[in-house]
Amino acid sequence: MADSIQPYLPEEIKAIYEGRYGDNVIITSVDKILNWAKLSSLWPMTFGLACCAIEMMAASASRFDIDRFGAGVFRPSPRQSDLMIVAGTVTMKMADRIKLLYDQMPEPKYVIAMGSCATCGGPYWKHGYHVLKGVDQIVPVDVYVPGCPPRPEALLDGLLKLQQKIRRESHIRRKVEASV
Amino acid sequence: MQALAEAAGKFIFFIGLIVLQIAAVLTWVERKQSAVMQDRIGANRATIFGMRMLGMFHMLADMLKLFTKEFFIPMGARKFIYLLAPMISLLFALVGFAAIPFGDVLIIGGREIPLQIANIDIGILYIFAVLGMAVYGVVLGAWASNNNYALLGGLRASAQMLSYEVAIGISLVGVIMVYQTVDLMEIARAQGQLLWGWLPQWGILWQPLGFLIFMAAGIAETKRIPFDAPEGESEIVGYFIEYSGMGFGMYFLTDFLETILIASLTVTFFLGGFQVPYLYADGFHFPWGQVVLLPNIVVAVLQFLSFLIKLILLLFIMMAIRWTLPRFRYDQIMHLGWKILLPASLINILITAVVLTLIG
Amino acid sequence: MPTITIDGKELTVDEGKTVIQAAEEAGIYIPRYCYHPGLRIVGQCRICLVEIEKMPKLQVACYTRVQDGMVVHVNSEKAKRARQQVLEFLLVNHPIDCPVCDQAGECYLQEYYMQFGLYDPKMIEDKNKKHKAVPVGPHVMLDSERCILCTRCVRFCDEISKTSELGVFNRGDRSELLPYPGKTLDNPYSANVVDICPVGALTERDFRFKVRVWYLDETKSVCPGCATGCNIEIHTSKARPYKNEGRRIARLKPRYNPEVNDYWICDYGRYGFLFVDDDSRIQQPLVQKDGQFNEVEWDNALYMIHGVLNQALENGKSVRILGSPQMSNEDLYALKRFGNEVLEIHDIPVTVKPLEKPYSDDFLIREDKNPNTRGAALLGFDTDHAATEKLLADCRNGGVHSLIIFHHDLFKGFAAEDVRSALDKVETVIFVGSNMQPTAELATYILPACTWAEKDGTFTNHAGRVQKFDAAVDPLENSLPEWKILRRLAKQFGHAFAYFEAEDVFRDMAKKVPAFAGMSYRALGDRGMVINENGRPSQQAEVKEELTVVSK
Amino acid sequence: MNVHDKYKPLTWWDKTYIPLVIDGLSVTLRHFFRNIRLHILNVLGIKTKERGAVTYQYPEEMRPLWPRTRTLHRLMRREDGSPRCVACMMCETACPARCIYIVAEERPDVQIEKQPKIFNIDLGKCVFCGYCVEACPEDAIRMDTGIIDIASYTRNGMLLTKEQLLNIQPKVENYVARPDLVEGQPIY
Repeated sequence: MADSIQPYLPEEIKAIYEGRYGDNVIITSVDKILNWAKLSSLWPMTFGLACCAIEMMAASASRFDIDRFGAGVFRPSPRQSDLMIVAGTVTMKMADRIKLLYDQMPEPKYVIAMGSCATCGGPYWKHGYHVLKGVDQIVPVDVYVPGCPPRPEALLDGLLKLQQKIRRESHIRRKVEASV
Repeated sequence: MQALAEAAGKFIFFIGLIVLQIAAVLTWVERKQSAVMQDRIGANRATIFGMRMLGMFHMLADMLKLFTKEFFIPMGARKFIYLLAPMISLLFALVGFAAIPFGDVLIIGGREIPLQIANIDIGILYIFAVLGMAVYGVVLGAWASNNNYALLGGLRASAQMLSYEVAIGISLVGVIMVYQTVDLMEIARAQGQLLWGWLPQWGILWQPLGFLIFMAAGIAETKRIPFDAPEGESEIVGYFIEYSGMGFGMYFLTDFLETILIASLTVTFFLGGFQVPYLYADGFHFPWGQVVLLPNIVVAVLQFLSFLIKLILLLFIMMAIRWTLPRFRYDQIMHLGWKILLPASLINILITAVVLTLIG
Repeated sequence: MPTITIDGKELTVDEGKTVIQAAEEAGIYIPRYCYHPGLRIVGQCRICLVEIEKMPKLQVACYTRVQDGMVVHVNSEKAKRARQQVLEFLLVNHPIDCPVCDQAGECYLQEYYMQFGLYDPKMIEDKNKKHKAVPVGPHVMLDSERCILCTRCVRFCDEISKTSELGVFNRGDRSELLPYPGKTLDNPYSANVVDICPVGALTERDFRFKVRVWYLDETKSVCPGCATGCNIEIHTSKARPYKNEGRRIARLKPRYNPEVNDYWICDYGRYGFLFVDDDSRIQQPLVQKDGQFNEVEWDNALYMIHGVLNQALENGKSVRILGSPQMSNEDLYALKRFGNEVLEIHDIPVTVKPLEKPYSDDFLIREDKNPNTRGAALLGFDTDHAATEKLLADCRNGGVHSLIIFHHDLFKGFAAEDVRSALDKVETVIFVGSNMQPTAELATYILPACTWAEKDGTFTNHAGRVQKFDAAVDPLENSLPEWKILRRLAKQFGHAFAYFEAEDVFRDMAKKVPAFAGMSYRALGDRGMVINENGRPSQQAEVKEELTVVSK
Repeated sequence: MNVHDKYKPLTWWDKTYIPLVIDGLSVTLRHFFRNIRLHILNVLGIKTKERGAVTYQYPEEMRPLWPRTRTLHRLMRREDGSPRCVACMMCETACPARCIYIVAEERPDVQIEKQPKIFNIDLGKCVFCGYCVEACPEDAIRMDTGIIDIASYTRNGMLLTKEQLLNIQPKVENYVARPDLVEGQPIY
């Protein structure tokens, strides 16, 4: 958050950034446990768009085994998944479906943009009239995994980075943020 | 009063300590067993104080996460029924265990305590009733979600479960004919008798066909692969697709509980229940004349362990089947249910009748 | 009229032509380095060797005159092999530093190697080291190592610019192109040597390392630098805008037009495009208030201007216009209509004579630095400097309420106190132009106009040749072509000019103005048409396509 | 031959699905018991050559890369530490995703003349086709760093500048001549 807009924020957000929810023993330990649970049980959505999805499947297969991180329970329904791996080219036609699916996911939810197409349009960023120039234009992306398609290790690295991010975040802060 | 305390004690022991724990561990087993079958490692990263415990903690993390996850009620859903449905499911999966005998009798202070939560002398009918009610949770949940695909899944579930209940019922008629009783305890006890002085008369001996039919129909009853058309994960036509958080968690748990229920029923009907070969109330009487006398408490423990081992073995096989077979097409499910299992179970009755008549 | 056969094609050519010219007529391309149609023939590079029957040796096609009954084989095995070996010799001392060479992409060595070369190199000697990156003049950078000594540039300096700055020094494989001692290549046509250099020996210092040539888009245009109206190509880099420090126009190149400029262009014209992407460009309509310029939207600006002008007209006060010969025929015609129909002004001066006499010569550079003075005269504007003087005098007398100035910087044509005293008396000064300049700063309203590179249009050069130029880049920010500004302003007054494209204006003009009768954008073509004083246009110049390297 | 001839219609016995289920179970259970035996033996330290799983446990151990694998880009340096790149823009031209941004400048050394002022690679756009490496006449850009963990939290994190590209430390150990002969390490 830029310092320049700090004075214009509503009270609740200010409280968040002033750390009023941060330095409490109970809150931090609850956060710690809940974050541990969240990051150990990131169930991805069964959701692939293009060639990156093949690599996502490879990541969940025996050689790389995404299940080791507890992220192997691919749920078909957005209601039961925590993580959306946008794997592949996001066409304009697919974009509002992705938005819908993201909106259908219950909190807390995370997005990994996998592959060049999902991160910023990839080879289509200049002349692809049909491709969304990055899925972050419709849903908030937590981790970008560049590559075309990324190797399964790169996806696992993205997952680990996401776990790091979850480890840092505050459940209660997120709740307040969502309510504001 | 004493009877109530007895029942409560058995309930806490069997359902609280055994069944629910097995169900929880089963979520871990499912992941780990599939991993080993597929040359993978499986979940192993969740640590508590640096311990990994073969990924056992992922189970805990899943549970915590499901509890804290947003519980979502879709627009237009029947809120009350929507909330109620997973509980119905869970409830009827749990009450089924009341009729399962997990041991013969335990004598404490001169009081004979049958190791069965409820001594129902029409146990089989009770089981049928409970299994029949299980479909309610599914259909209500599907209908209350206000979602076309959930409703489709519910329809599939009801069709499938009704079809297979017929086969289950008729396959058990053979068992009733053989043991001449509908009391589960009596059936389990009857399986302790020996044929020709050395062969335990387990149900599978008299009813091999019935065993197969019951297993197949039972797996179908649990709605697990290869009969998971109601959940339909690949095409998102499932009765619980709108459920998130703990609602989904309950359905998830129900799945495993039903698996355990079917497995324990199979054990009771066909694998001798709690029977250990040659073990009688006072100890082992081997066919070659040797006698090992044992106190009642040891006998009860042995019987319970026997039940547990058989149960776990059967669960293992059911898990293996779940991770081996692909899903049946919907028409194949119906074909199998109505055209193969039902006639086969009828033939089973016929054969049983003929054999029983011949033997006398 | 000798009849010859080239590669089985029989044709009759003019007496005195050489084989290479005859082959070109037959549509057969013979490679060349030293041969340039605009220069004297020397037969130096030997790449154009062809086989001629009944001649013992291979002959250079550029120097051999055609004779009746000649049978020429351009693509016989012998000729091909000879060309291959000549190319190998030419490349013996070439550094082959194509990655850093600006010529890469339009280099004849590269193209001929791919088409005629493809040999296995047999040379094992070290290459000769020569001078690299020598700035030989204000515009030209010399790299002697890359030179293949075709002497095109030497001949250019001898024959075209007649200044003789360059020469070949030393002998054998130490021969080197250099300027004569004490001389720099600073004649007004110096950058043409870059165009004619077939390799990367001579490169432009302004263009150096900015953009690779294959990123460039080409647009046919006409130089706005003086009344000659040299034909040019505008090279723009649109695909990779981060190049070239954000400059959209990378360079200008002359375009062949035998009627106007042949192959050449002066340096003033070549580097006269820099104002297009200059920082001084006006990007948004501006309104002056207390010495500050505030940006406003087009509609608001035009609404305000309409209010001012309308009030002046209703109160019977005088509104005057100063047009500009920098404007295209279309703009001037729209201005004429705007003046006549909307403001009812019939005397619009256009010319401001600069205080110092600008440089001119008898080749391409003319004294009149405006591209369209002739067109303005044809459209009925007053092209006399005295008319402008009179306008300023009127202003000084307080007889002018509002003055619309197009493009002109009056400080260049009049003494500063004259201009100030005149414009101070005018209540509202409206300036329409592309760049900020001293006159514009005195204005109340400033409207941004496009430069010539951003719009379609035509210029009429000093000889009455109407030539078309195309838009090379999009208008900068909110600038508009003048005819569009006038159309929108006229609409405020309730007059509808039914123009949607510059072509519509031209079509209307061709109908109404006799000098342009019968012309259209299509008929103008690449080389333009000459207006006829009787009102009838001359025939369209014969369009002869230049032969380019035939790609495989 | 008709494709359908290869498939025998199911017999009555097959239609009960019992032989098929047994078939399938025998495969999966064979794997299960073999793997579980190897896992136990590995834990006990008796048999460590054979593994119970083919998994490479990524963060701790990397799957070895084939020598041809294209990974993160890097810019090479000359002996004196200056970039080897001469800003010829071949890579920029060859790049099908247009993820390379080069602006050239003059170099004091007249023998080389040119060097990049800006050399950015936007990994988000890059499709890792390796054309830039193929096109480079100076061997200035390579994709042999062995670095795969390039995930980022922001878009800007994926934009590599000239300085970053020049200072990348390649992980050569990730490359192995014959990765198919290398086995994973068990971690329980």
